[in-house]
Amino acid sequence: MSDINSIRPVFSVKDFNLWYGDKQVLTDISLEIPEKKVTAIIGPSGSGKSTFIKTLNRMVELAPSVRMEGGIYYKDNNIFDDAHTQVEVLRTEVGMVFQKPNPFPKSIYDNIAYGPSIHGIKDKKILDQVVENSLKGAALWDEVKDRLQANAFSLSGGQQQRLCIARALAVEPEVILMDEPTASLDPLSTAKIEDLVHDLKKDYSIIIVTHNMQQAARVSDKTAFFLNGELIEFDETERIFSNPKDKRTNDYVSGKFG
Amino acid sequence: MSDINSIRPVFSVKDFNLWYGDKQVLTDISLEIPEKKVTAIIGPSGSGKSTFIKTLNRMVELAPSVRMEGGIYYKDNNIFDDAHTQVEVLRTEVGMVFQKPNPFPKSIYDNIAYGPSIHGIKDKKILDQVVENSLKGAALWDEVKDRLQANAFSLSGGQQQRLCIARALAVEPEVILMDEPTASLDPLSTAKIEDLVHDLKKDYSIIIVTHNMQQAARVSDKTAFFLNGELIEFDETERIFSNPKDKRTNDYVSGKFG
Amino acid sequence: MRTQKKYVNPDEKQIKKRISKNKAARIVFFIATFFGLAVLAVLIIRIVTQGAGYLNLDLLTNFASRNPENSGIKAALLGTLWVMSVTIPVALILGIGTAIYLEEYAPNNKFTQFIELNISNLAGVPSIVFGLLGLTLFVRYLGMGRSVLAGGLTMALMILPVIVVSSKEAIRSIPQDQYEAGYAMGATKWQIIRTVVLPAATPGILTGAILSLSRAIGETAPLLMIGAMTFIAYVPESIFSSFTVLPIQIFSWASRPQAEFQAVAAAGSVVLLIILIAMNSIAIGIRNKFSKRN
Amino acid sequence: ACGNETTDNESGSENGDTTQGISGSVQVDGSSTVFPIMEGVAEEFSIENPDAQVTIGVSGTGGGMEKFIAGETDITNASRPMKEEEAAMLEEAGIEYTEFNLALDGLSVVVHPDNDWVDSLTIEELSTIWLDTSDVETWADVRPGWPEEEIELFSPGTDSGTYDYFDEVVLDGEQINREAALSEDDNVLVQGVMGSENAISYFGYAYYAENKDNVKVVPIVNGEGEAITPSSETVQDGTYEPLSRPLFIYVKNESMKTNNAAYEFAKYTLEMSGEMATEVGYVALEDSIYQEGLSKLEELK
Amino acid sequence: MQPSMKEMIKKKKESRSLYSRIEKIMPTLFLLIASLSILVTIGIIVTLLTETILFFGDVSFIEFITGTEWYPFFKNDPSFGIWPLISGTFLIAFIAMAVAIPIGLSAAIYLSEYASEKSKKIIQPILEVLAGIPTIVYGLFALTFVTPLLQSFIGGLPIFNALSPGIVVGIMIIPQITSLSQDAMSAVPQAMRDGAFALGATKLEVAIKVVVPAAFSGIISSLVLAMSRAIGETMIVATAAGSTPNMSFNPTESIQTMTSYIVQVSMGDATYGSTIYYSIYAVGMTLFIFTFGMNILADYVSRRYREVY
Ligand SMILES: Nc1ncnc2c1ncn2[C@@H]1O[C@H](COP(=O)(O)OP(=O)(O)OP(=O)(O)O)[C@@H](O)[C@H]1O
Ligand SMILES: Nc1ncnc2c1ncn2[C@@H]1O[C@H](COP(=O)(O)OP(=O)(O)OP(=O)(O)O)[C@@H](O)[C@H]1O
Ligand SMILES: [Mg+2]
Ligand SMILES: [Mg+2]
Ligand SMILES: O=P([O-])([O-])[O-]
Repeated sequence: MSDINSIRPVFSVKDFNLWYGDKQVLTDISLEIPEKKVTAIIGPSGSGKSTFIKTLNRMVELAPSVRMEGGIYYKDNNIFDDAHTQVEVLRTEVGMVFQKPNPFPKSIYDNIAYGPSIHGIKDKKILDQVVENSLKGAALWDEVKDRLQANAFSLSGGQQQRLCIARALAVEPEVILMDEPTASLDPLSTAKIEDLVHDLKKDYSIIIVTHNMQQAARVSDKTAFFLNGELIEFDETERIFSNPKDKRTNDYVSGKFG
Repeated sequence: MSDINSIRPVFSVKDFNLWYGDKQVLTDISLEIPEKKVTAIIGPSGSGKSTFIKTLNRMVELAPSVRMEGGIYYKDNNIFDDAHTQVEVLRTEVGMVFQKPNPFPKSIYDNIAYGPSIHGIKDKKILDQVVENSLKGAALWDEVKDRLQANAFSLSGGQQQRLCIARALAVEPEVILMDEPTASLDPLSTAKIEDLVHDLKKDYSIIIVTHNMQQAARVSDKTAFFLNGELIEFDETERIFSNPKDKRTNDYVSGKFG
Repeated sequence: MRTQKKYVNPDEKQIKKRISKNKAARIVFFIATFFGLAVLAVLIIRIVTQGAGYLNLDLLTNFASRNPENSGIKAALLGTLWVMSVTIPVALILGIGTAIYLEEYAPNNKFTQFIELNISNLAGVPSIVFGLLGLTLFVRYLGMGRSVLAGGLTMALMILPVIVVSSKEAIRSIPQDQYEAGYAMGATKWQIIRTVVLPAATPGILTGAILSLSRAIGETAPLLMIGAMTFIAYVPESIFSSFTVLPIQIFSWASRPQAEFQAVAAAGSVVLLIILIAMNSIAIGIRNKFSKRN
Repeated sequence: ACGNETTDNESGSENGDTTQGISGSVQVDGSSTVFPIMEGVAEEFSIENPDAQVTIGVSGTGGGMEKFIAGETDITNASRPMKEEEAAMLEEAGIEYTEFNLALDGLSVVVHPDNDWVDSLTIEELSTIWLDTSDVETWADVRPGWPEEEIELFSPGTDSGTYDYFDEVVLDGEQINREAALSEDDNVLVQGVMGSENAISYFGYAYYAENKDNVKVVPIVNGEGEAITPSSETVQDGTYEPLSRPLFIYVKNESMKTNNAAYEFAKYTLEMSGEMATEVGYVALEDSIYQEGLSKLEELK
Repeated sequence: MQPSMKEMIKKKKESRSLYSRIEKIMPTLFLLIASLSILVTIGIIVTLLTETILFFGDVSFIEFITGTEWYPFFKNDPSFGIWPLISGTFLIAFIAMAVAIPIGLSAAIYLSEYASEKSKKIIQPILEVLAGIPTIVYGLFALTFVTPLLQSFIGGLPIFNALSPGIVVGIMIIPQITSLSQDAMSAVPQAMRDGAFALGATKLEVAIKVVVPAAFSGIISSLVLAMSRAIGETMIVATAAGSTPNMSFNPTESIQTMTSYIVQVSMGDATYGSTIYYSIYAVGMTLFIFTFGMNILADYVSRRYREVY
């Protein structure tokens, strides 16, 4: 695991534990997420993948009765230390894309402009530019440029998901968290998103949760395997899929369970 | 495909088409489902797997504006011919287990006794016997025998699913349809259900829909691959996974999409 | 792409402003929420202090009297019970039956939709209009006079739409998978209704029914319309007896010139409120108990 | 039945160890002016006869007559004599009835207690205040020197006997001022006057008697030119005129024959009303009138 | 081993004709019950309509719907112009809405977006009690508490005025606005909020810019329904607003609403068959049309603009 540290980590997680009420959902997680790479998180249902990535932008706190222990550092700042990191700022720098596309019931344009505008950018020219750039970044521009005022719900599922990616890009984050972004999509849309992830890693650090092992193998540089709230193994993706150290990892990636 | 006919079919489906409103969801399906075997149905989301098996016990008719064409024969009786097959009788003989465990909000005992009692069997002694047999059949007896009066919702997800299987067994069906019965379960519960399916095929014909290709490979004798409402391929399970005839089948089972 | 300059560059000041805006809004919203609670408190404190002198057992066991000290709500309380004994069965049977028909049996066509729309709109028709209906239909055309029967039926009609709507809602909220479970066992439609729908919908139906009954108990206008504003010093003996009910009795006391009767009216209001709050609590209790599960 | 105070043995009679009492039901409706008397009578009657069911509605004299004509009531209360039309309709309906005098009322004109200018009013002044056709708008229009504030009028509703009586004596059948607030609920009138320094209203003496602290009664100039304040004495000796008026009940003859409870109640009413009238603030008639009434009633049985 | 379940079921099937009969009877039975309910709904309209038609035998329809003077008790030339009653009704409704909209919506936002589950569980039922308080109790509250309170601020406020009952009606409908709007807001999927939070939005920004727009139709229909309730409210107005049918929009004056007119007449038990007696049906019909119209509007709004999440 020596090479993990050779790349500058964007997130360092140290002995992190999380409970929902009395139920421990994450146990002693420690890992470092490299910059400008794609990190995949795999594991069976309920193993805590979503909880983990929602912790990285503190979205997990929206659930009631969450309790946490341990440290998470975003570029060396403790994300839970409100003196140094305001949660609104953290979330601006760490964008997120969800399993089910969740555009706002507004026009395509307004969806993208939402982020910049809450941050006080009202200048129509700048917004136009941001919308165009973001949609281009999410490989959606060509498909929607003629109907930016159409309601976002008129898009197909795959388009909506790219819209959500574009929306995340609009505030120019450093990191993008993706929680099973293709789970509800058809094969074609899935392929498009996978291509997009590949392109995006030039500029962004990406963390992607997926159920689909082939997808993890195809898109990621590193893969973390979660099981029952524990991080079983974290290594180069190739290694995880070809020659994992842990038997459980091997069982999982070869489809013995999950 | 010669050996398909060598085993007596429990269901024969002939040129079956189904529409929801104007949307065709099943197109020209023809296949024969063998008796006392496990038949797996695989395919990406939305390909019509659930619709297909819900047709076999005519549950599909509960959805509004369904239109069907073609024939489905259960032991040589046209299931749509009300003169010969009453739908209630068909459903008694063709049990069903759903993706999400759906016990009634009643006691464990009453859940199992439900089927017999709606068919007029009220004798407490017989019911006691049925409850015990069915729970044993679903490999749940030992875990719940001391709390038969507890509410079914107090069981874990996996236990609830076995309870639903036990409930289906209570009326001694011929066929059991299972629609992704392990989709919402943890690995351990999944393994238990898979073992159970294996045991049940001694007495029942089983049709199981699954997303998990490894599961299909593990439990089934035959596998049908659906795509966009069409039956692409139907063959021995081994064949489907090792050497499918159709390229799309190959792409799907090797994880290229879905 | 990232070669361009950064547009979004959240600076400390702007973030601070947004956060304090949020904090201020939270306080404003809270005060608004609190306002309702405060008014409720004022109202309750007021009628309790006003009626305090008359809040004793005699209030419950005495009939109305020209003498405030001797005044009680016996006739009104029992009158309310009598009226409800007509209202409850009529409203429940008609209401739940209609809801079952509409949800389970009615064909999904324009006519059914029209009926449903009509019923849900009737739920919003003012109670006094139902009073007019009761006056015309029961008191005059059917010659029931100002009897318990006429009053009870008027109230039943008034809450009928509400019961239909809430029962429909309760039935509709039963997860599809419960129906599927039943049908997959070979149950018939009526069996599904009996064994799946009714047990599962009962808490919801009950909640709606209790809430609308408590509305009926507190209503004045419709019964005023059918002429229930009377002095009565006996307990109704049958559904054909004359009657008075709590809110009417309160209203009639409140229209007395003597200040003491205002206090008696307040004491009566306290009793009425206790009944209504008790009914609401039961309804909420049922709702909470059953909404926990799934 | 006798007219003794029986409040104390209420529980005794409920337990049934005194005489059985009368059972049956009696429907009474009508005047809100008479209501306080009837309420007292009914209360005492019910205590003595716990099995009797007496219902007393408050529909106003006109409303009560309406029900009486429809045959819905056994007895109707009135704060004015029956009108000819009403008598005709009763005849048409085949209902025979008998009129009994109950008490006297001094129709009281009241103003706000802080109103320190009105010391008396004449009938003419009253009618200029209340008539729609007159151009009196402010107190100053009534008498020079009074404040130039618009007068607020609160009147009993047109179904009430009180209104009818006022209409006859003061308005002389002319239209009442359209700005007047009409209410069948006498307490609304009291509240209205209490709420405004410039208000004026009128209602039965009993309601004034209950609200002596809240409103101020206005002496009315009588035919002799004296300003008279309504009181038991002035009403009874006839000096408070023309706003003194008799109160009545009308009983349905047939009910007296066939409904023992109704008969007994009517009898009890005549026996008790003098006492009750005084208790609630009206003026009792001379005893001989009640005796006359009782024997008239006896004949109906 | 006993006979198999399968056989038992078969046997039972044959001997169970009663059951299949029940199965056949049930739909008819329920249809009958439903028809009865439906008859009621038709009954209301028929009743109102027939008596209203009789009213228009005495009074010209045109006068009724265009007249601005409502003096039904005049002996010589009574006038039956409905507008004073309509204006009184709407004056009350507008005052009520002015009180209830800001408070009700703020409370809805607070409960749906800010409050913890626990405090929601406490506050909500208490708020619902507000909606359950008998209107007669509210009426007395308006007359004997709110009005004197207002009089200490507003000199010369008469005891009967539109303001006080208007405010109290507003208080009464707060819970309706709050709970229906809150339902609409709670129905906005968490995913949509998450989308905004993930962009760094504050709670306020999520509430105002995402949740409220997404729940807009539900909110509007809750407002329309509340308005309809305010229009139909009777006892509060009858007790505290007075009974002077004025074409006035001055909230400090006494007015009369459609409902309180009906109460006024029915308390006096107008002579059956008189014009005044029929007039309550004409007024009732007008009231019915207004509230029914508002309810249909609410229904239309919530259907037409129902969000597809
Ligand atoms: N808000 C919550 N309150 C309580 N428990 C929760 C909550 N959210 C998740 N959990 C529990 O935490 C555990 C981990 O959930 P999580 O959603 O992180 O799993 P996951 O690996 O993302 O699963 P999936 O693949 O199904 O999305 C599960 O047992 C889940 O039931
Ligand atoms: N009641 C319905 N009305 C209209 N369309 C429906 C209905 N149920 C399913 N469909 C559509 O029919 C198609 C097939 O659905 P079906 O549920 O059979 O797919 P599936 O293969 O079971 O998918 P999954 O793996 O997601 O369960 C889908 O496009 C679905 O949207
Ligand atoms: Mg997840
Ligand atoms: Mg499916
Ligand atoms: O109620 P009245 O006495 O005025 O008819």
